[in-house]
Amino acid sequence: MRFFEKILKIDRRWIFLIVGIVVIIPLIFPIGMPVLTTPPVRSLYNYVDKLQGTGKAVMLVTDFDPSTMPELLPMACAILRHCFAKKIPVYLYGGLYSAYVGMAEMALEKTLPDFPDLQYGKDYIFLGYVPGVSLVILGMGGSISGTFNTDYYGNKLDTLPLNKMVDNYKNIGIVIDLSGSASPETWVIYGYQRFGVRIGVGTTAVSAAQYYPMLQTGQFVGMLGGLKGAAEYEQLIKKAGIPTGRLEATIGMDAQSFVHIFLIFIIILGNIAFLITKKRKV
Amino acid sequence: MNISTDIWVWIAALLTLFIYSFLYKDNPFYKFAEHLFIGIGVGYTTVLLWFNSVIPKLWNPLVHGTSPMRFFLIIPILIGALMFSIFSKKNNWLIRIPIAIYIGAGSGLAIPLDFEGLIFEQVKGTILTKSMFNSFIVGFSSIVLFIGVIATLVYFYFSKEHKGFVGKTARVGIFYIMIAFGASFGYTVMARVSLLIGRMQFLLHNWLGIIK
Amino acid sequence: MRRNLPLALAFILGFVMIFQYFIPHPLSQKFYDIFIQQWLIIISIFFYILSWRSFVLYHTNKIRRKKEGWWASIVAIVSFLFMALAGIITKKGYIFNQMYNYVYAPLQATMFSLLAFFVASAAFRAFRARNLEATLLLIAATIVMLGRVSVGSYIWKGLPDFVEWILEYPNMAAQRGIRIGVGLGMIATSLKIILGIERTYLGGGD
Amino acid sequence: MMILLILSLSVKAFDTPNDGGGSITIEVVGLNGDLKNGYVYRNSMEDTTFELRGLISRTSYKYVDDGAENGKEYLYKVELEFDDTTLTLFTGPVSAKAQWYDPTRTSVLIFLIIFSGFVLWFIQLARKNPEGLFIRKIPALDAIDEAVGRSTEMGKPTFFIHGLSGITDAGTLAALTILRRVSSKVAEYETPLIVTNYDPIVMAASSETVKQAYAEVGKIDNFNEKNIVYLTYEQFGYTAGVDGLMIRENPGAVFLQGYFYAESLILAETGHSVGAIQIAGTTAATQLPFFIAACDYVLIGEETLAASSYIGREPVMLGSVKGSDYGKLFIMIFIGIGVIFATIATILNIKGNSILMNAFNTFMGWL
Repeated sequence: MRFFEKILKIDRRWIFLIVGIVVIIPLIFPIGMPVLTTPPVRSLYNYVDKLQGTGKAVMLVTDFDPSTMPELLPMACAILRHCFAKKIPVYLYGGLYSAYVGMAEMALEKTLPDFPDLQYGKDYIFLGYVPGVSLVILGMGGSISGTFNTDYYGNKLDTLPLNKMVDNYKNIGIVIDLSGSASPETWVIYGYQRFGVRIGVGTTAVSAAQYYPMLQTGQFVGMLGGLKGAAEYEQLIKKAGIPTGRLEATIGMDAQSFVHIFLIFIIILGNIAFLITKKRKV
Repeated sequence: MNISTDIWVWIAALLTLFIYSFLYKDNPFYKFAEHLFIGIGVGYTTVLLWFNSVIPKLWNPLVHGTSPMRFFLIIPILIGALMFSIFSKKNNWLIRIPIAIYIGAGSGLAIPLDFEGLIFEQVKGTILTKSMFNSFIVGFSSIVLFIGVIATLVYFYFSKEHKGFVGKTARVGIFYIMIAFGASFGYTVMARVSLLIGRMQFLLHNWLGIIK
Repeated sequence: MRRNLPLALAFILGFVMIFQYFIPHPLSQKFYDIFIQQWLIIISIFFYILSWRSFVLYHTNKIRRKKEGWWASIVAIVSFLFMALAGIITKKGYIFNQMYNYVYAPLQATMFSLLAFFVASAAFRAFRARNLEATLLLIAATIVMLGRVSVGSYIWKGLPDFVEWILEYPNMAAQRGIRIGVGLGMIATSLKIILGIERTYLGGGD
Repeated sequence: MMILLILSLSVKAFDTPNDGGGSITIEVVGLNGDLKNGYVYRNSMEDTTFELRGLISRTSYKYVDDGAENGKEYLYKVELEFDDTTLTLFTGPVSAKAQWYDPTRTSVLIFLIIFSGFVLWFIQLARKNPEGLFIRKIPALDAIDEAVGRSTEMGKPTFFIHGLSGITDAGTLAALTILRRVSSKVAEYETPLIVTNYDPIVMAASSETVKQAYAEVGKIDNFNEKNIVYLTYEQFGYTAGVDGLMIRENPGAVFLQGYFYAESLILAETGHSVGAIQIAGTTAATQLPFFIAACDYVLIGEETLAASSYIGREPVMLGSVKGSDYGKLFIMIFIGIGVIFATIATILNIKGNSILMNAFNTFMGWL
């Protein structure tokens, strides 16, 4: 029974080492454990899917910065792939604050190579940063080209064919806000309640809890919560036969699951050791 | 393998490893990264202060402003300048004036906002649970919620000894608190692991290029 | 004077700010804009003087005394000056951005990610069934951890829903109780400050 | 059909209530779902042209014109587009006013008066009869002396780590009270005390507090200002710095007090790894689980705030704790009555009687 006493006194650096290994291995050798999809993710996916052929666009907003990138960037990629494959026009909007635009750029870099026949200006438009936050959301209710003037690359918006069809929320099927902060609420208040444009949300695992009430009241069409939400969306597009690239969230979920299992394992092991050694002392 | 050739990526990667080396034990690499971080942190807040406060609140109105109101800005400047009294042995009590102004105004602002945010919202949420009595489960859950809030409040009741009925209720309160802490702990693990995955993907993808 | 002037200031401003909350009139809004948005921010700029003074003193002192590891203090001071000047002179230009993206942000993210390791070691050590309270903590944590990953739904299909239930009811109940208690305690403290009963912030003495 | 519609429709324009002025609300009364568009035009009565202001909301049938000047009179014209016809209605003159009292905040005012009443009343009582006040044991606070004592026996320094909140946070003030207690103990035992700070003002207050405590036990010569350390105004920079200091100075007792964010566990685990006794206290509900897991003693939420009363044992402070307790009692009773009322209202509502339900909803809206 010496073994259990040793376990109780184990140097915590062994635990650190195993956590590190458990995260790295699935990243290098992905397993792709299946992920069950949940209703909030399916309803968002279905809503986007039904826009195919209607001419209505998806506006994808990257309201996040590097600190929440591991959870939110895979969502951006998965949604972009979905729209690109189904030829649903996309407005990719680099977020309400200036620090966020790099995230949108990164999402494009990761997805575009798989869709070589896309035409910029016709299939998608990239909007950069303009100051104003909620004023920008309000402004787009009137006119997108009036609010932004130019796209991220400096082209005049009214010269782009897509923008001629879609210049305000009337022809935007859904705004999907990916955010680690409170910005989805701002979109609901100014976008949905004022102009009636539907809002979908992708958020971090920690923030997801606070948005459940708004999901229930239908203010959000659907929600992706954390890495798991992103992984579910990846599964849905994979099932639809869309090129998925590297399934970052799904692979991340492998690592995530392993760490959770490892944690539960050491908690149980610790308790067995604790109870056995306690009994022996009595 | 497709190792990065960008010097900045290398810097970021090495600094990442320096911080992780702390998990093994303290060492000069960690010490370097730690002090670099502290210095950069002070520098960064200085830059933010400069562009978000000094320029828009002081420089622009005083230098480029035209409104006659701008001369009133001298009042907060003088009050703020009392902070310099800390350098004096005799008059360093003057520093209490800006602190008192700050804390007095802060307290006055906080009182109604605490009522709204911390008390009313929580009280309302406890009374109104969604679609009560629609089903047995929701009704039962609402009772669980109600008992929990009351019992936790009893635990924080300081001026009664925790004996008898009060003691038992407070103990129920502590049970709720422990379940809540366990649940929040388990819930947060996920987000923390995501962060580690993010760093590992940076090392393996952006730096070493082992994974695509 | 040394004590009464600060107390009087806290008293007056505290009351004014409470009244301000109930008055929607433009005069009251204007007061709020000028006092809070401008004056208090300007005053707080000066608070940073304290921080720079202490930062520089602490590190120069180490360097001067050649205390063990004094070289690190040089790193701190140099990086502070470099970052501050790079930001201000170039108006947040290229070098400042690179420093932010490749030095500051990675350091921040890595420090943050240490949590993944510490969560594991803390869970291993602390989650032991010592008594009823500790056992509840342990069980709740384990169930929620399982329910958050796909393995959980293979063990029991209802697990994710059950986890949601724990979070939404028992967890919420305790969180609410804690928040209401903290709220009342904070309001009481604020009242005591305004009335001059709580004087800790003066640092004691007269 | 059309005539009926015209007869039953009207437009109201009124000063938007409970605001700082500058706003007029236009409401269409008697409308149901089939409105296509409703345009609102405004005329400042100085000329004859009406300018377009905006659209009537299709859910609330209202438009709020935020661009009105206080005291100036306006006329409004509303054009309502239906599938088969368009109606034009006029209303006014109307002007915007600013109010001196916001009635939507009455509930806050009432609670504020009740609660302040409790606190002041018990403070007054405590002044008169200091013996009559009881406050329950708070184990974590009793452990302070033990922790400092053990740290001294091992010949190790004591660490006091402030959280990230500023001086206006009640938790920071409570931390300063605890710091005072810790530093007078440390001064007695003549062991080093290191205080780490995130906020410069808190640092100034800490420095004064520690100096004062040393002076009170007659050991002012042992006070070393350099041990009140300011690190950086950056969350994880601070964390890195405190971790480094802890590992190198090897404290025997660590106090983590104030408002913490995610760094809580990083600090507490490092403190544990050097073998220190740790006493944590925070009002941050989200971080308490991590302190519970990694520290020896934890002040949970309001316990931190009650600390100043518990340590000082000053009647005035104890009185305020009692006042705050009565606030809790009041809230418990309020919630209890609310839940019973809501239950009855719901049951009646199911049976078809909605009077109570409506009263209840109105009340909750007011709150």
